[in-house]
Amino acid sequence: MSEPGPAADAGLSPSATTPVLAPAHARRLLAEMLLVRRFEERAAECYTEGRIRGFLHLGVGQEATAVGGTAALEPEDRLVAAYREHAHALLRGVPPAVVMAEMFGRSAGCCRGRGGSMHLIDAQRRFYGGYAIVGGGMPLAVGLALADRLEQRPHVTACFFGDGAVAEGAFHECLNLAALWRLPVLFFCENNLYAMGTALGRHQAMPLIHRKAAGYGIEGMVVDGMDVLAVEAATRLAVELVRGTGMPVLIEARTYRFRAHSMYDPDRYRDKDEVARWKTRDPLVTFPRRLRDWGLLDDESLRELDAAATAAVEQAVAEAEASPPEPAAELFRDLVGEPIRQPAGALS
Amino acid sequence: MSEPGPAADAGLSPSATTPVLAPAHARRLLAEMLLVRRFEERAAECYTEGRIRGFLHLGVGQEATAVGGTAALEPEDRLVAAYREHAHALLRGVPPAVVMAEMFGRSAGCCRGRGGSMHLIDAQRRFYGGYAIVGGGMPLAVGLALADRLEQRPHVTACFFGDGAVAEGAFHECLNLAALWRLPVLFFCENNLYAMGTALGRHQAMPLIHRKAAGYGIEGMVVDGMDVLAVEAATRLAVELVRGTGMPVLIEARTYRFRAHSMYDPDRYRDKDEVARWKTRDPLVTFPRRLRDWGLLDDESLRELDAAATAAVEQAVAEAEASPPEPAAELFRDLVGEPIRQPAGALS
Amino acid sequence: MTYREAVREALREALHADPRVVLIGEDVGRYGGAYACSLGLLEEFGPDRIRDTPLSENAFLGAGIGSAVAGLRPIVEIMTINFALLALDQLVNNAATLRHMSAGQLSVPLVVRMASGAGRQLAAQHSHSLEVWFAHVPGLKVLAPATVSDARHMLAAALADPDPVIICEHALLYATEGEVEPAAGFDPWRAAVRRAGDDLTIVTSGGSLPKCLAAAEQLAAEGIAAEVIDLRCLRPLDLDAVAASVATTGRLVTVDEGWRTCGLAAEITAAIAERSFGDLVAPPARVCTAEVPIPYARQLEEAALPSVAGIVAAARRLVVPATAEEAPA
Amino acid sequence: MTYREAVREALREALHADPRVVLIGEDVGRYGGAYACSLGLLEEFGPDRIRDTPLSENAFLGAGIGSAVAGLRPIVEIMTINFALLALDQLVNNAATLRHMSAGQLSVPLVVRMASGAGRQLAAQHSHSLEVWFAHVPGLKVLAPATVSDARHMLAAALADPDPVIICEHALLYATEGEVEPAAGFDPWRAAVRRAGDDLTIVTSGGSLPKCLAAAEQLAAEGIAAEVIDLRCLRPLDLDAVAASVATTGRLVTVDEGWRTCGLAAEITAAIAERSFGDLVAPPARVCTAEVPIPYARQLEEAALPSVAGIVAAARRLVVPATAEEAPA
Ligand SMILES: Cc1ncc(C[n+]2csc(CCOP(=O)(O)OP(=O)(O)O)c2C)c(N)n1
Ligand SMILES: Cc1ncc(C[n+]2csc(CCOP(=O)(O)OP(=O)(O)O)c2C)c(N)n1
Ligand SMILES: [Mg+2]
Ligand SMILES: [Mg+2]
Repeated sequence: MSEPGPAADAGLSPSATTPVLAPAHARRLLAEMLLVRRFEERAAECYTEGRIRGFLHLGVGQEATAVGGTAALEPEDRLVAAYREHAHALLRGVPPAVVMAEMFGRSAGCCRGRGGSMHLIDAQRRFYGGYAIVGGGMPLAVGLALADRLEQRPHVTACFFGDGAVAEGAFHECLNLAALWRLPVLFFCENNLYAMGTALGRHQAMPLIHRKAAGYGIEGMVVDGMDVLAVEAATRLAVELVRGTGMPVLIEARTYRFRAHSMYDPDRYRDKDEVARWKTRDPLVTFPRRLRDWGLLDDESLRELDAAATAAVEQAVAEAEASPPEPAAELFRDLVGEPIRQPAGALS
Repeated sequence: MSEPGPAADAGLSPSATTPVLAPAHARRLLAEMLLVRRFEERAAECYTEGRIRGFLHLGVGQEATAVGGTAALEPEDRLVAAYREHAHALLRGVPPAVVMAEMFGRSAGCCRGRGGSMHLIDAQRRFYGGYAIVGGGMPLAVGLALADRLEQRPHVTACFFGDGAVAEGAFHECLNLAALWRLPVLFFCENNLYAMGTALGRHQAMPLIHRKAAGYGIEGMVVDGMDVLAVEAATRLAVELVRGTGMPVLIEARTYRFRAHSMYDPDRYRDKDEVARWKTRDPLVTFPRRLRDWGLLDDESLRELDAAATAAVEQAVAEAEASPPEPAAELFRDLVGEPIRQPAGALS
Repeated sequence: MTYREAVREALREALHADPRVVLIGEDVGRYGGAYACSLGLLEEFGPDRIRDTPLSENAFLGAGIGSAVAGLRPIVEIMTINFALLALDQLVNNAATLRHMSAGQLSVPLVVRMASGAGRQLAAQHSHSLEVWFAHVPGLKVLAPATVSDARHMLAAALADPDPVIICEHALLYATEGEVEPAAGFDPWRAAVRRAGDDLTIVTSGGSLPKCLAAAEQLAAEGIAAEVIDLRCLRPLDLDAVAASVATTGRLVTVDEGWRTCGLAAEITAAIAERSFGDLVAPPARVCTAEVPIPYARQLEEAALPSVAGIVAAARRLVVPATAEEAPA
Repeated sequence: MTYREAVREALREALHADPRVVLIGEDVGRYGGAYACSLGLLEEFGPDRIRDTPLSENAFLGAGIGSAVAGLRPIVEIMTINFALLALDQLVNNAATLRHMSAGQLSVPLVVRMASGAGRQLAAQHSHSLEVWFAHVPGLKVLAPATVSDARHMLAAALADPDPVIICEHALLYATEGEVEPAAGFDPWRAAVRRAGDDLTIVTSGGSLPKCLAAAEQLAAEGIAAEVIDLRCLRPLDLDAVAASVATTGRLVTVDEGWRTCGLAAEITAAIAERSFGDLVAPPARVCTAEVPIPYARQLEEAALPSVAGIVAAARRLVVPATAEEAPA
């Protein structure tokens, strides 16, 4: 795969292109990618130190996909992700300290330490999690969109999942259901070419995931997931389509994770060369390079942006560390809700 | 849909066409359709009389699909069906009396009365059932084919299912798995345009089922399921393809059931006109008509064939009736098998 | 009215009472429901609210969860409990966990209805009584209406609950007739004494209630007064009611159409053995379905399922030798 | 050797012993198994026999069933019990029914392995102990190797069985070290007394065994002699072994990592209450996981799971007041 130059942007619709090229917007995208990267690198350290436990799945290398894939969403749009979702949480505005506190098992965590890395949830920011059963979030996304459609709200529900999830029955059932019911779901496949240790070609008989959209009568798109501008532009088109037609769209972003599947994974199944080749396409390298080429960034501002990201992450760690562990005595909190109204029968 | 004339057969490959046009073969197909029809009509009577209980799903109207779809199979090929499978059982050679006895709950039934109409199984005839969970037989078919592939046996496993099953996750997972593993499965969709009361267009966002094959990189075919010759020819091609390439094929036969979904179904969801229109395409009417046009059948031999079918069914009912009910004392029979060998560890 | 009509009336009432209520499931609309529980509702409430689904149990149950999270009050009908096996991931991993796991941010006010049970010669794949599996899972509530009146009122109570509630309707009950009691004071979360008696306690639920009442009638003729308790709610269990009865009778028979081993009756038996240990004067007993896949043939199916005769025999065994040998404490 | 190595050796032995044995599952090949149980097997036996699958639990478990029916001896690995929820239909409706429903025509000599349990801070969706669900289903057998030696030998016994056998390996055990006993006379279908004692009986299985042994050690220091029984096989249950112990001790504590209500411990408690009623001198007790979705944070997870202290406390409660008040029968 050769890196697309600026010419690749020519294919974008004007509405999609214009914001992409605005200097402030470009810097925002870069800042977001930096924040996600620095956050995850720091989380890995915390894991090694034993401050984070359980499973920790990092998206290092996939930042362009996450940043581009969320940049086109409105604040009121909804997002459902899988377990590799630190980026999505941060990008929807969940404060880094809140995410970190969650992974530290603290009361200040978005789920008060009940969920950890795989189950970040922030309802206020319309970030619905964080699902650890592969494909398990997809039906939920369909349901969120159903509610919006029936209540005539204009929101889009973005549903992020990996290539591995495509093999699950849930993928098929959900695409059919969303298409049949004309629900505003953006199905976003972060195709990092591996489901754990299983390469795409060894889990998909027909590995062009975007083409599977045809089986459900909906639009499918594919985009270079290492190019944040391309991802944003494609997603913007897709979101416009979803919002405009009310129909779901399937978008596939081809990307790559630089690190192992999780902190447990010895990563024996990938060729070192393959990883190295993909690292040459690191969006944290290629995007700043392009911005420099286009005169939108100099070394100084890159350093500043990076320092800001690092500082934000340090601040998050410090805040998380300062917050108290969720007390064991709170184990039974939020197990059942308060009755929300009298039974209709009892009222009559 | 207009009825295809003899010209429609021109598309067949010679190997497929030749046997189809042989008078004896044509008569066999007709005899089989008659047997299935008369058997099911009689079963319906027995149900009304209370001799058959539980669910009884009739395929009346779909005989051309079942007969054509099984005519191309070798005796050693395997077959997995759903719960509307009297036809498939009979066509694989399960004696009518054995099927009837099963539905009467008698010891002479193929499953000694444990399965009933939905679970006809005859391992010796490589008829593996009879599955009542929609889509539930499909993984099993994949497994049968896996065993054949690994043991280098040349058999094809034919897996019959309805249009409703296409929406289930199992369909998707199984097509991908069979294609990925290059397994000799013929996925045969008997598309009768309804899943219980839900019309195809109200359960499939993209209702051209054969096209879904593309999502798995395999061949998909569609055929007029009311035309037994067309179904046989298409299936013969498909089976040749499966056997030759080792790859699965998806075939969709468009057909229609003339009766309700089951004996419980008041059939409120279909237009009487629609049913009437499809009845004009009754294969038990159109096929004899064609054979007469082609000089392969006269009224006398049709009467004879029909009488033979009716007699065979009467004989089956009598034999079934004469066989003893499976004793309640046998409830725990065949619950566990005999150990098939010593634990490897214990031997060493 | 019939149980089926009671369910239908309850659905209609709920749909009228709250525009956010939607009914989602296979054949709930055009067909009118596999058990005709929703007949006429499509015409009355339209296809947006009475939603026929493809055969995709996992997806549409999960969609019910998502729509509940986003403010609807969905009633998902899984045609029968047998097909719920395909949707357990959504039920257990999403519906049951989201409130707790999100620390109260999300709630899943979802009602799932399904027909359950055997007795209609539908064979092994269509005769399950897996209520016990749901009853095992924290975060779920499980109701089992055994009477027409309960069928009429439980739906509203389930909809009033902010958390997922599963309602298992035994398929053999749909055709039964019964009175509907007034809704005032209705509380489905408490067990009901369906017949009073002080010789032994028969605990049951759902489709087994009629068998237990028939058995109690027979036992009465023999001079044995059985108290019949209908659990009504299978999670959380109203063990106080059972313990109170056992405090009087000292004897417990639990009747459940599920398989015996690790079934619902095991929990009742265990809980009473623990908390009413001193009250029991005879070993508790269970009458359950034989440990086989339920067969089609009538004589085999009957042999497999709990029967009135089996309940009577179990009760008699407890009472007769025990009264001969020792008196209640 | 470690438990993990024991599983691997057992797999290797089985693959050598019978060419019809195949290993099917997510990441069993290239990755070497999520828990490294099959590391090196792909290289040794090739991709036809060590089959990586897509994420399609329902399909590949069902394919295992079909391949068993057609003569293979498949070992299907479901990476963890949590994902088995997606495959329950195949397990319950096909694997468990086919022999009986076909009147013995078909058999399903299938082994399904899976990691189970909590304790690694994996939160609610990745911490299930649902063995009890399998143990409920006629037609299935369920093994739970709690020791390295059992992990080494149970697979062969499962493969020797003509019917579906599920092996649940508690994920926390993989790293444990232990001796492998000789295979001769190995019988996984019987419970094992892991520690003798006559004051009370502690019944447990799988990942809870180490906790129970630690508790027994503590209790011994207090002068309470606990007998620790490892069930090993969760279906069929070896209740004879439990009853025999209770006949001596008169006291029963069941420890299980599943949730309490309708869990495995309920069955043990109920069965012993029924058959050993006269032997019990104190109410039976259960130590199980708290009735919540298991949380991520260490302090919360620890509070939810059975603990050594909790087992000791339960045992002490049974022994101390009981011995004060009444003597064993
Ligand atoms: C249903 C299910 N099966 C298996 C797993 C174990 N597992 C966790 S992540 C994963 C791979 C998923 O790959 P993909 O969907 O491509 O996402 P990625 O990890 O690449 O982001 C597997 C097999 C799981 N969590 N859920
Ligand atoms: C998993 C599952 N869901 C629902 C049902 C109830 N049901 C039985 S048949 C049927 C319709 C199936 O339609 P199709 O696959 O087209 O087969 P057909 O009946 O038309 O032959 C339904 C919904 C079932 N048996 N299994
Ligand atoms: Mg991936
Ligand atoms: Mg159909």
